[in-house]
Amino acid sequence: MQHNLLILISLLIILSNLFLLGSSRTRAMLRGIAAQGVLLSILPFLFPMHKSGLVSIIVPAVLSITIKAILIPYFLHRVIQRVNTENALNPYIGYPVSVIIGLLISYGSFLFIEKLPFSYLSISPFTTSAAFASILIGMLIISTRRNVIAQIIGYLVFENAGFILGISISSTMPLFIEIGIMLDLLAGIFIMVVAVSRIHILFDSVGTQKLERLNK
Amino acid sequence: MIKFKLSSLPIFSESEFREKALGLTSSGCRISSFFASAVEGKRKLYLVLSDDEAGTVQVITTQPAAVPGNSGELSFHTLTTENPAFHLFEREIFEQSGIRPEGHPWLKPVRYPDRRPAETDFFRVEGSEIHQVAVGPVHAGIIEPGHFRFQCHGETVYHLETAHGFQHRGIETNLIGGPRPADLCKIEVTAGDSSIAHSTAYCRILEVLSETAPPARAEAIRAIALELERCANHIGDLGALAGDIGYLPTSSYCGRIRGDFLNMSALICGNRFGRGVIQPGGTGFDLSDKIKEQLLARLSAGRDDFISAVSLLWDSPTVLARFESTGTVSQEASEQIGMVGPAARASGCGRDIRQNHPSGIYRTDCPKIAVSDKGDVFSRAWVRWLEVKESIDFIEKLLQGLPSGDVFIDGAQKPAADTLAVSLVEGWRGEVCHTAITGTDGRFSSYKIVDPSFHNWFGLALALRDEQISDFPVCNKSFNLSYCGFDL
Amino acid sequence: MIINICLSIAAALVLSPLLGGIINKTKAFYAGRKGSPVLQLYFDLFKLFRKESVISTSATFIFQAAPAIIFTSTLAATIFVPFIPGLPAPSFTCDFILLFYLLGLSRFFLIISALDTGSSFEGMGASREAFFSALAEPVTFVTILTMLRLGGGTSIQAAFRGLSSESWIIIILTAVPFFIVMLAENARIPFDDPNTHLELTMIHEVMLLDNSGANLALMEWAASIKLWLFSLIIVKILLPAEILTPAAYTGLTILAVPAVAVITGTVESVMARASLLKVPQLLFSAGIIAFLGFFLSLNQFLGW
Amino acid sequence: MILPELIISLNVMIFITGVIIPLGIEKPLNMLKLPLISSIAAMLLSAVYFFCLHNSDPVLFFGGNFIIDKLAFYHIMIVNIVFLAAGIYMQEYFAKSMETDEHTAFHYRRFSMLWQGFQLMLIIVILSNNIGLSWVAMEATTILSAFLIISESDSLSLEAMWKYLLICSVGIGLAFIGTILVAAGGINTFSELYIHAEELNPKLILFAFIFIAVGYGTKAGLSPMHSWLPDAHSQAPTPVSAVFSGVMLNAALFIIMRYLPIVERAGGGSGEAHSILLLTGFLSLLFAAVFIPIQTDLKRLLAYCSVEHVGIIAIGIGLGGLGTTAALLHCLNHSLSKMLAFFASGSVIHEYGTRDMRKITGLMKRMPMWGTAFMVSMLALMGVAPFSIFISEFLIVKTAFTGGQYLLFGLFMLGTLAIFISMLKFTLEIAFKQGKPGKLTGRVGIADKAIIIISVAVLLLFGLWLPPDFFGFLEQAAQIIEGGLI
Repeated sequence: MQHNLLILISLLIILSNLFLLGSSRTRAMLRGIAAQGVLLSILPFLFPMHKSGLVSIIVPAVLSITIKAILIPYFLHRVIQRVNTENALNPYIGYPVSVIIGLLISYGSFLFIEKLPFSYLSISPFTTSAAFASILIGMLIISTRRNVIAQIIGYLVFENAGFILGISISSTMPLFIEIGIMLDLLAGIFIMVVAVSRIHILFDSVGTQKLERLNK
Repeated sequence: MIKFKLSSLPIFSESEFREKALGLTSSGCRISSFFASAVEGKRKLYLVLSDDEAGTVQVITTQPAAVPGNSGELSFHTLTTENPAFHLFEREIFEQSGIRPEGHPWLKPVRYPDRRPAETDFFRVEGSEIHQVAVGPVHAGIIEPGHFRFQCHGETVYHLETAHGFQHRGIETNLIGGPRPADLCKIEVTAGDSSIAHSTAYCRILEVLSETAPPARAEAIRAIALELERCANHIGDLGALAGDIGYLPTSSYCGRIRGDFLNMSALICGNRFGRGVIQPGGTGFDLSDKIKEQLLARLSAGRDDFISAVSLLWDSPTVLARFESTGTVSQEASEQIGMVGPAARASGCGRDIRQNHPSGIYRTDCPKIAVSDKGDVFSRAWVRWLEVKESIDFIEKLLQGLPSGDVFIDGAQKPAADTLAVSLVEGWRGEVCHTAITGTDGRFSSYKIVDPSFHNWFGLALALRDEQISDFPVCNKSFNLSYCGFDL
Repeated sequence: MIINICLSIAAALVLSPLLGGIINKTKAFYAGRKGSPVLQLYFDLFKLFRKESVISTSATFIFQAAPAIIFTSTLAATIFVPFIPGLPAPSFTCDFILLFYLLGLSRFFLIISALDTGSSFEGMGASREAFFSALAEPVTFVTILTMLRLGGGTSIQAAFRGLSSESWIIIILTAVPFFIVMLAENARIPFDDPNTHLELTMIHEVMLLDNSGANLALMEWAASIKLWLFSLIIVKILLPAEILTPAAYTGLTILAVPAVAVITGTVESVMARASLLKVPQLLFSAGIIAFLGFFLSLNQFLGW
Repeated sequence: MILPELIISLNVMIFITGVIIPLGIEKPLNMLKLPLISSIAAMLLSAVYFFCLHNSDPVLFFGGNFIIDKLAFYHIMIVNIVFLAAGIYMQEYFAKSMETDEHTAFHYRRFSMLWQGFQLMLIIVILSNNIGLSWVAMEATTILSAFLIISESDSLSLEAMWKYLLICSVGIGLAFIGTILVAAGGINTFSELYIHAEELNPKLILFAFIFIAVGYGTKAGLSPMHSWLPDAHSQAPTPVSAVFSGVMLNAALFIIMRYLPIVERAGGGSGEAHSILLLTGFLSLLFAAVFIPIQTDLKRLLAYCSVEHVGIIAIGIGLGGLGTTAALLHCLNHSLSKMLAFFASGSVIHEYGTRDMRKITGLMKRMPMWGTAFMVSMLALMGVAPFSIFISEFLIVKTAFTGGQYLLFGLFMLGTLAIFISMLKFTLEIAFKQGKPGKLTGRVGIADKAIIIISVAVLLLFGLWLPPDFFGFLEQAAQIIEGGLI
């Protein structure tokens, strides 16, 4: 049962990644990332063997659902409302192509996960490979999207991957550090959101093409 | 509403008129009406310009010159080539009076294909892969007749031309010689869903010509009726928009809620479309306290229903995806062709007669004007959503602060002689402009109605440019223009 | 085998018009209305069969022959998806190709009969139908391939045999894209709006505009048989046969097919119809899910 | 041993009060005094624990989550020195810009609070023994310092901030994954990990180290993830640029240094981790060598120069042995000279009103004091002989040469030479090219003079004569990185 649940959640995470890659609308992406946050908060309950005591299971779960599924999507929702973001910002790689790339990445991580040195640590290769695919997909979103909000969401995908890995292969972090990690993430996103509103005020756009004056 | 003594209106020479017309339209004035009229046998052109910034209305006139060699025919140099907003007005002038706008690029009849010798074919895009799709005048739904001709390349529309005139009733000619008591009934069915707007415009003409001011209570009731009409139609349209994209919940709920709002009109006057409410000199019905309470209760229930039904639309990503970026009219295009009403406000042109040229109760109080800037189907729906909420609040405010006193004052039936009067009303679809000219006997020698549809049909054509032909129904519904208001 | 074929055909003929009724009832429920009776489509068919057909003067024999061909080829396709497990059913190598090609044949005649009328609306509908079905076809075949990969055979029976509760992950990744294909193939929202009266946006309905009387009845009936067939396949994917006795399984199927209709009705109620430009994207997403299932089936990850 | 806990708690308290107090202050100039005061206090405290602990073994405290050893102490010193100097410089700098800018008290309050939080987090990074805590504090520095960049709020600095935020967050995210993989074995402190290193899975640890090196390397400005650095350093206000270059890069490298002995011990001394550092170090050097000659913006030049020097430090550590000691020495030298260079260029840019090097000419005549500081610091950064950077670079080169790594030696010489030539050209043109006549009114306060004189003196002193005690201290610190003392 627990094994099946892990498979299901990994699968849903992969599908939500593909959804994020394929959706052009930032609001839709927001739903996707909030859904991912909910999925993540189930994970701590499925890896009880890594945890000592109920508190160390419940705290990460509660933190993840409040921060990743509620607070961060709420911040982003507010900023999307404020900046009225344009959806039609052509990404560097088109949506269908990036979904196909995402599919291949996911498949690839299924294939190769056993060859990586940490596969023996995890009881569920499914989860680990979903996490590994998320790392790459998050980076793909960050590097191919021209919309700063989409980039933030890519960063969140990437962070979620860290969370999944953390939950599924290691657990030795003291609780206060896990809380610190979550608060860092929250503060980071908050700062990014503030930056996005400033970008919007200054450039009247949240596209990154206007953020390309500094180079060399 | 404003009136001018005919003798005080200077008659410009054609070149002066041209210069003035182009100068004023390029400096912020909008064409509200442009027509030809024969007073004392002399055919003149009257151009009614409204300045939204200043809130003023100007009328300039000219006497077109005779065509050399043909003593009966008059002509003037077309203004369309300089300002596209004149396009349809000039075609109408030619059709109605025979005064030829020389050099007009597309001098096709507007309503009567056989009245003047003219081009009657549709504009064609050439090319072996271009095909035409003809829709109407008989449609699959229960809607008015009108013909649409698409020039398509595959699914993409390159051009849409609309053809009207399938239900002209000759309202304008019928009104000449008035005012007569029965005329009000004709006015009320000019565009059946805008009875209040048109009858208000008509009554204001009579009132300004006879210098009678309706009592304050009547003005408040008029505004209530006008806003109820706006709510009912906007709600109906939002539902129809949802229906067009197959989103049933909102569609069926809005159908019912529209009925609720129509019934509120019926509560006032016994007629769901508000026939008979507006009378020259006031209103035909008073609001008893009981009716007032009932209206307030129904309004608050109606608002809750409306908000919950339409919120479903904005919460549904598939709906937003369908609405957004579909049928976009840019602000620039909207300004250029002189669009009015919610369609113009959806493109970012914040013009609203209630605010820019207020009359009646709107002079002291006015609902907030809703503006959106994308110009797509979503914006047009969103503007309506905002307007309905504003209107409901406004009606409640009016009901609660209803002035006391009479609702009718006599004496509006005797217009002054030799006068031109203009009245502007913001109907739910946009600016309704009535212009009347009285002769020496104090009877109408000319009466001109411009329904907002007249301004906006070309906007629909622009919205369809480079869009999918399958988007036509939803674009059409987002404008929801009147056929009979156009055909008159 | 004959019994099974007869049963399949009989069930398709008798029960299929029910599905449309259930979908409409569900939609009416979500819209807060009472809705038409569940048996409405039976009444409609009965009424239409008693009416005479009016045939356009510009139409040729193709237009007249098409309804019969469409009806029979759709009906013939149903025999490959037996209604009752356990009984011998027609099955041979690559019969799934025949199944989908029979449906293809009916679609082909639908398209050319629409073109035959010479109406510009029907031409547009035909071109849309051809385009979208071309996009839906690969998705169908990928899902079938996924099932065949597990079943280890090359017939539809083998495909259904391969699915078991062990492979639930594949079942999900097959059923979801197949459901999307079903919506596309049967002209449901978000691909097409079966209730609209707007000729310019229709796909399936617009092709039937010139049909009337018995011809229209045959077309409508064929459409509901197709819906029945797809729903039955979805039920077969979701309910692996090995878990129950044949009798119980048959009973469950009879309950499950209307359930698919209810789900379809729900989807139609909560979604708006997509812009025609977005339809390829939707089918593309279905394809992506189908491919994910296919990849998983390749590597037998289920053993992990 | 209660002492370190007490001192660290005091240190933290100072900054926390420092962060809170600005809320109650109205005058911008007073708000800016606070960072200075807390820096001085931190400096005094670090002096106290230096005297108590400089001869003892590493001290663990707070449940083993913190550690003070020589390596940490050395870096704490650098942090405190640079922050103190920047705190002093800041007073004059903002007093000047206050005359022209329309910044409100809000900006200065925010600046003061973030600045102190930033310093506190850097100290925690260095004192942390827990790999998770290191990560948390490092990420916190990113978040806190992001808004320091846009203190001069214009579109370019906003762009720089966005890049900094996004690229560094991703980098730190990678480091997080590395951290998790290291912690997978169930141990999460540096000291414990080192003790049990031989029981760890070498492949896993190396794999994790790649993530860690790339991740923290991003924050350290190592190629190929350095692209945020030139933007952020050039757009930030000068005191911020100085602490970014002088401290933050070091702190990020410091975490990599902490991991290095663990990875090497787990891998049985295979040297793979060192090779990774060598590779990224040389990449950085190469990037800097390519990009420095085409710069026109003075602060961007300095920023690329930071990429170069971080690369050199990485190379030094990568070479090991004497190279590690030299790299540690280089940390201090680079911090001091880069700090001075930024201070000088900040004043120059303010007086000339431009950052375009082609428009800044005749500096020595027009602003003698800052001109001298600029000349000295630039020469030091180029690695010219009497200054201390020459010594550390020389030691690194020597390590490469004596170790028989001639290819590395050649590459290093080539890279530094290319940078030397182009920087010399820029410096000479700025300093001596005939420009507009007339002195500029650039005031140089007493404090500024003190910074200039002390820094130049230290740079010269360490260049001419390195105190043996100090060198011995460095060697012991290097031993920790080499895997000797823990």
